[in-house]
Amino acid sequence: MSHSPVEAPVNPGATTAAPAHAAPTHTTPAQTVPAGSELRRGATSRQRGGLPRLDARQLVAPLALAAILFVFTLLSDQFLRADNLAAVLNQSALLALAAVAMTLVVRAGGIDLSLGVAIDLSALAAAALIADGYYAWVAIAGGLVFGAVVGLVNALLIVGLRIPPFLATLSVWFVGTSVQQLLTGGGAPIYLSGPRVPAEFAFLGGTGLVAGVPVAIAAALAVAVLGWALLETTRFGRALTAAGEQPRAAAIAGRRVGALTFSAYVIASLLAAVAGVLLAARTNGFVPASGQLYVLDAIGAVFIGATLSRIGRPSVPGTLVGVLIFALLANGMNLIGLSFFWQGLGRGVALLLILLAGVVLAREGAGGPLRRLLGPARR
Amino acid sequence: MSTTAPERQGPGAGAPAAAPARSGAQPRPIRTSGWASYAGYGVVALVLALFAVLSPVFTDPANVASIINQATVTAIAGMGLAVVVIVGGDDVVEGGIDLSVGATAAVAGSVAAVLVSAGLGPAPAVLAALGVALLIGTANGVAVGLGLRPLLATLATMGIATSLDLVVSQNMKIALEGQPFTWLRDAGGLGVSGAVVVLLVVAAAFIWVFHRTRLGVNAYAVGQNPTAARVAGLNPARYRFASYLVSSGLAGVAGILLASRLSAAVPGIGTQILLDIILVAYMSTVFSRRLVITIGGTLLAALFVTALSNGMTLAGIASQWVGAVKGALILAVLTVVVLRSKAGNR
Amino acid sequence: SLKDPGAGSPASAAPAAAQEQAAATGVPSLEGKTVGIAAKDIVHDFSRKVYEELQARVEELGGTVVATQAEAKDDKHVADVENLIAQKPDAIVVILGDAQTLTPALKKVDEAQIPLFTVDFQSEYSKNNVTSDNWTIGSTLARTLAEDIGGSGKVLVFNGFPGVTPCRIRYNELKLVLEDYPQIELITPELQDKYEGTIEDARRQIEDNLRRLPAGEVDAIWSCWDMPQIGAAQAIEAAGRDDVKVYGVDAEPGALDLIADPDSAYQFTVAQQTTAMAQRSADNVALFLDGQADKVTTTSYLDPVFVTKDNVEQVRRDLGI
Amino acid sequence: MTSASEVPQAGPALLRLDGITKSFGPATVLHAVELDVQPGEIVGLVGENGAGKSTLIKVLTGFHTAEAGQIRLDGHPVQINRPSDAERLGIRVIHQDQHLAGRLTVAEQLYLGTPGARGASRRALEARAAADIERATGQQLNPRVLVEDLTVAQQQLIQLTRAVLAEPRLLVLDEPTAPLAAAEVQQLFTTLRTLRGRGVGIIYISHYLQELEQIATRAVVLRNGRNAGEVALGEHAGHGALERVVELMVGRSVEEFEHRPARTARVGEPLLRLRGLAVPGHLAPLSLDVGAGEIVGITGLVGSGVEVLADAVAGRRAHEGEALAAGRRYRGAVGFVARGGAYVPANRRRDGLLVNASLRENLSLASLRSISTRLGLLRRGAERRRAAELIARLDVRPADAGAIASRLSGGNQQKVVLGRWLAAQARIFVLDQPTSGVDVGSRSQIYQQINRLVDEGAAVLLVTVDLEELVGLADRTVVLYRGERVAELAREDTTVDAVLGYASGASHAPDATQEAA
Ligand SMILES: Nc1ncnc2c1ncn2[C@@H]1O[C@H](COP(=O)(O)OP(=O)(O)OP(=O)(O)O)[C@@H](O)[C@H]1O
Ligand SMILES: Nc1ncnc2c1ncn2[C@@H]1O[C@H](COP(=O)(O)OP(=O)(O)OP(=O)(O)O)[C@@H](O)[C@H]1O
Ligand SMILES: [Mg+2]
Ligand SMILES: [Mg+2]
Repeated sequence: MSHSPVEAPVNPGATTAAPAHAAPTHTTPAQTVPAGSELRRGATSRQRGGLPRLDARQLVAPLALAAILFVFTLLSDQFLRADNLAAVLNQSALLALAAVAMTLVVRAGGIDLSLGVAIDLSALAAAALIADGYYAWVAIAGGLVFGAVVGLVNALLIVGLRIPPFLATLSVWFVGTSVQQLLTGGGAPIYLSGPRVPAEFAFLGGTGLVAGVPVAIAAALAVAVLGWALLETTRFGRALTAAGEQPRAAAIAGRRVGALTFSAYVIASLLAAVAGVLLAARTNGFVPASGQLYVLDAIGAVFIGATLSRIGRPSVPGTLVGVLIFALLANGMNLIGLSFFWQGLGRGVALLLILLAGVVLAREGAGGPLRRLLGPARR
Repeated sequence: MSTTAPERQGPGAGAPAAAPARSGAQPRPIRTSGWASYAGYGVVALVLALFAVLSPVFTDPANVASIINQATVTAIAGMGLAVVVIVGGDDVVEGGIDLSVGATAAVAGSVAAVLVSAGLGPAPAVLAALGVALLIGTANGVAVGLGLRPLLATLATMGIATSLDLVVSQNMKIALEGQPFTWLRDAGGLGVSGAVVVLLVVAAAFIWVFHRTRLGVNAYAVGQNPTAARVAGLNPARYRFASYLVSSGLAGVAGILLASRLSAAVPGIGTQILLDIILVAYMSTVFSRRLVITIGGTLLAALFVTALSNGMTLAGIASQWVGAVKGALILAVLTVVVLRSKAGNR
Repeated sequence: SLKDPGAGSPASAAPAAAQEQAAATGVPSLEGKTVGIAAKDIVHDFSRKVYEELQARVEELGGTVVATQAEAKDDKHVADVENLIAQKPDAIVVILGDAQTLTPALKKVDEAQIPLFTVDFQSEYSKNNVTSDNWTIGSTLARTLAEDIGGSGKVLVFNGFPGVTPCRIRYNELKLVLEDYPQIELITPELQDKYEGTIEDARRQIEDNLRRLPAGEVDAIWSCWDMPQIGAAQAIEAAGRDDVKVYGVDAEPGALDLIADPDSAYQFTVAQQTTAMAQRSADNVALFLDGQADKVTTTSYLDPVFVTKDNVEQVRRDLGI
Repeated sequence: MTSASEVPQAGPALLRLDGITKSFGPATVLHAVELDVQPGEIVGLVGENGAGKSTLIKVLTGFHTAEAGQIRLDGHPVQINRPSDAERLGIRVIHQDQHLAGRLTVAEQLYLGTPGARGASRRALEARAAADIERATGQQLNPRVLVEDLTVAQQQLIQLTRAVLAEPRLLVLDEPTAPLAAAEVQQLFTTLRTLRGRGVGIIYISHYLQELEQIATRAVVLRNGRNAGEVALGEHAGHGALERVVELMVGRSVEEFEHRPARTARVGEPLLRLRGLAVPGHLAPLSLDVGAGEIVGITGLVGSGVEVLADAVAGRRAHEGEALAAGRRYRGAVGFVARGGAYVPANRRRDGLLVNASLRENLSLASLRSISTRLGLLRRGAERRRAAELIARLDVRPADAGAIASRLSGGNQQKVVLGRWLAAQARIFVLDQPTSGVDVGSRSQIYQQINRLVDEGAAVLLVTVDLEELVGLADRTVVLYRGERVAELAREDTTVDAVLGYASGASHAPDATQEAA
């Protein structure tokens, strides 16, 4: 629980880091010259020895991606073809949406196990509204609202009641599953077929192209760009990151930590809701508990992506790399006809190898802080 | 603060006992004071009392026995997970967690069933099953020892173990019958199964170790501040590694109990039981005055969660509501705990 | 109005309008009796319908219902049955289940002297099992498929639930039928259908496999239920293939929609008479508790209804689905 | 004070470190460092932040392995590869960072990892813990309290007791007094003298040179990982010994406080007003005005209420009464900052710095609005320029806005925290222990910045236990004792002795200095 209910030190390594890492680094050797002299200042900026801007660890995920591409290209002549890769993108679009949402939440210092519920409830609302003959835009809006409600509940529990995110969202998962059953009379799928689906909704589901790109991919790209921009180029993103990494410090600096965290959960569930609406459009209906498929993969993608950052900070581009790794792996294993008995093994081993390569390289290359960030069990 | 030589110090310095003015600052002993520290117990008791009122059957010895029976698997696997969290720290993202417990339990059950149906005796089959479980635990321990976040390491091994389960069982249910297994399922007087006996033994042993011995204190210390533990001469890496072995081992035991209970190994059951295991381990905080994960608390939480499902069935609550009520109740309990920790801390 | 006048009418046709009311006559009352119901899952249409109709019928007969469903989890199914035993109801009905894992619990039902009834689930302790004939379903499904593809070709199979009894029977029937069609080959590896996110997951798998298996490499897709096949048919449509046919069981409304669509690859499914089955089971409980055990047979078979592109509209009207 | 000469000087040194060399990656942190300690001797180990003191100790105690060099005990070379080796040899350390497990009780933490406690019942252990703490430190601590509920100073009692109980031959204290108030320091010294009397060798690391003078026989000075020299202290101290130490440390002489006139004449309108501000259980109602261009110091022992005051003023802790910034009431940290408030908290790494973020991010955190467009987009260019300016103004080293904050030395980290508020153009500064653990050079730079701020019209509330700092900086000093204001001293009356007298409860003043509101 990264937000411990008690006001214990929250940030990993902030107060209780290992001795090897805790010592302040002082990279300046030039201490013998009187303070303030021009001479010294010149010397320091030249000699600071520089923190490594890129270390081997940051290359692990991209290299893994390349390796996956390489191996499956060798094994299947279907793999490296434009239509296949386009299909992979299309298949991974929903995971990408969920993973971007998860990135936001992890960046805000939390985790969201109820993303699947948000996806489900928005798909449910959208499908039900279409089935009842509402306009497509009503259905879409309805779906987004339903999804956002999940985020609101999370935010209330986590910010308002200060329940740790893991447990809060786990509980919302339980409740959300039940809500689906209640709303669908015990879990009846909703099927939309041919004539009942407005053209606009079918458009979302795959018939449509935006600038030559299928809607789902376009939506995922748009959300990714927006998510990236939000996190990296806006005041909000900057403050959110601070609030996530060190809530106390951020609060003391005058940031509204509660409001920031709150909005992170709501935005995340909105993004998940987008995925939900697309899911409804794409599968022409709603089947309960479809969203769970995405939660663990999204978490995996976020943390694979975090290895891209020299300080282990999750980011949208990194997350997308993680998503692609998962998607290409699944596609490749299907293409070479690997039995599903072994597919989980393939995925697990690949994930383990990538992450292990990350930590081992971090260990050999640049030292302390990097290793601590990736490292185990220290708070 | 200290330019002055001792002679020049104020009188306070010369008379140490008089100097420290800490009357107002002395914190309270382990947040014991007040009703709040029993709030977790209170909510749980309230809920159980409610069920007892709603359904006279709820307190039937037979029903109580059946609740305990049903709770064994989550309780035992939950205790394993609790050990990992105690030793690894309770930060979900950075601290100790073992997502592979469910899958490990499933593999262990499948291995045992496959071997027994291949004609191996129960003892070697069980040993082999536990061996496979410990192998997964070793993988977890090594990965975490190398510096991987437990959440991710065990996410990966969870996938691997799930896959192994399919491979071993060929995705078929495999019967697990025969003496020790039927004993685990049925025997033992008082309507209590052999599994309950196992549970009692395991729980007693772990509660004793973790809440009554130095080893337990050490384990908590390692989880809360590995550096502090290292300074105190403990070896956190060793504790951490061992915790994953314990977790997998107990998951293996749970898996065998589960397969015995179902008289078959059921492929894919690992993912189904995972959530409940996580839930009971983390919910154990409710029963701790220090607000830490405890072994005893895990046992109580497992019993409570099971009693919840049982009680709702007995009270005739429609099945669609079960998840909602369960989630809401857990939230209620958590809220009380969090409020209490705020009160205790400030 | 927020409603789109262009879109078709609301989905639900009057559900189960054509109930077999006739059966109601002569069935004793369940007044003052409690019936426990334990369903394995209500994830798919068949089990959910039976679950609901059964409750409705018991209540219609004046009985009290205690209903549980196990979310497709074997261990929860066992626990549900145990919890029902604790309540000492007058009868317990188990909808679907696995003989292997459930038998010990059913034995306890028997020991508690609570009469046990089952739906689509054969058990030695059951007073009466209401079921469709899964052997017939399986062989008809297989024969239809084999004949449709002209007696030769390659078939992709979803086989994620070999342990679930109806699926096991249907799959075994497929193998049996194909013994006489040596030209037909099952493609390896077989695919996994999942309980969660079934449609989307199956759709992805089929998308990938269609790329692996170009025209001529796959002619049909088989599954023991409809859910994955809905995703499969979607994937086939998305890939623009017209050489692959899809076969399932359960008559999920989504599958029927697709079968009704002349352009869809979905060819065939099997409807079970869910309402009738549920009613029959409840009626049997009532008869048995009324002391008319002699009128209750060990197994009540209800004929499956085979749905093809030709008769789909007709079947929908007849069965109200 | 026992004279160092009473201790036998003949025979081999208790400890001798020879040519210790240690690198982290490419950076060599220790270059052939030498150090020796006689039995019953207290040796001061000093040096600027990052000089290598802690690293040397970690080599000695087996946390790090040196590439070269030798460790001898009683003249015999020993191998120390892990902490347990050091312990076996009777070497004990009180580390710079508090290494305690938060949710253990005092008793559990005290005996953590010690074999002697095995098998004893909980109650017995608790009784023993209370007695042991009292005996080792002369202070009392409830053994059933959770460690995380203790103050830093109280936590240190556990560390100290642990060390004493181990009956070490060599005790190392790495900046033990940073969190302590004066009387507690004296308590500590009493304990150390007792140990010295038993022939224990002590290495004492501190930035508080005056303390060293009281307790140590010599100061070994490190500079940039090398031995810079050694200065005799205590009885054998030559004239200006401390000045000599400072020179060796920094390679220059440092004038920490400029001589400057009292500013009271120029004090402007009150920017910060406290009206009966109270924290129940900690602080009795306190009224106080801090004017523009004024530094008001607040000090007191642990438990006097100083610990909670800064938090309360900065809106981080619920309180009674009211606080006004620039004439208007504010609520919470957000309100405080919005009214021009700035808070430099005592726990820098948890509450001040974003340790994993770049300096640029740290510097911008409190003033994101001024470097972003109306739509909330960050203006990177403006941010970069401003960061560079601040880094230059504060002389942060390395002068690299992209550097990760956790890698900076404590002093530079503190400059960054201060810089954040300069960027925000704050006018009301609440500084809580602004220089704890900061080396002499950085310290004087921080003081310069504070003085400059005040000259530019800022109001500063300086909460500190460093009386030197108080005397050097504050225009007025309020002393708290058991939650009550016991004295308010004008600049000319503020002396270390006077403050200490009031803070320890030894002196009583009629509350006459109460200022008119
Ligand atoms: N584990 C590590 N990895 C890399 N560099 C390190 C490590 N530990 C210490 N250093 C570097 O070694 C140098 C000496 O650090 P050390 O902690 O010994 O200084 P110090 O004299 O104790 O400083 P302070 O007074 O701030 O405590 C610093 O430049 C520091 O950054
Ligand atoms: N402006 C000033 N006002 C009062 N005293 C001053 C001033 N400038 C210098 N001093 C005194 O000169 C001496 C310089 O030592 P300095 O405080 O730099 O080292 P130190 O005490 O070891 O540092 P630290 O307290 O940070 O460990 C101190 O005794 C300090 O009180
Ligand atoms: Mg140090
Ligand atoms: Mg000083």
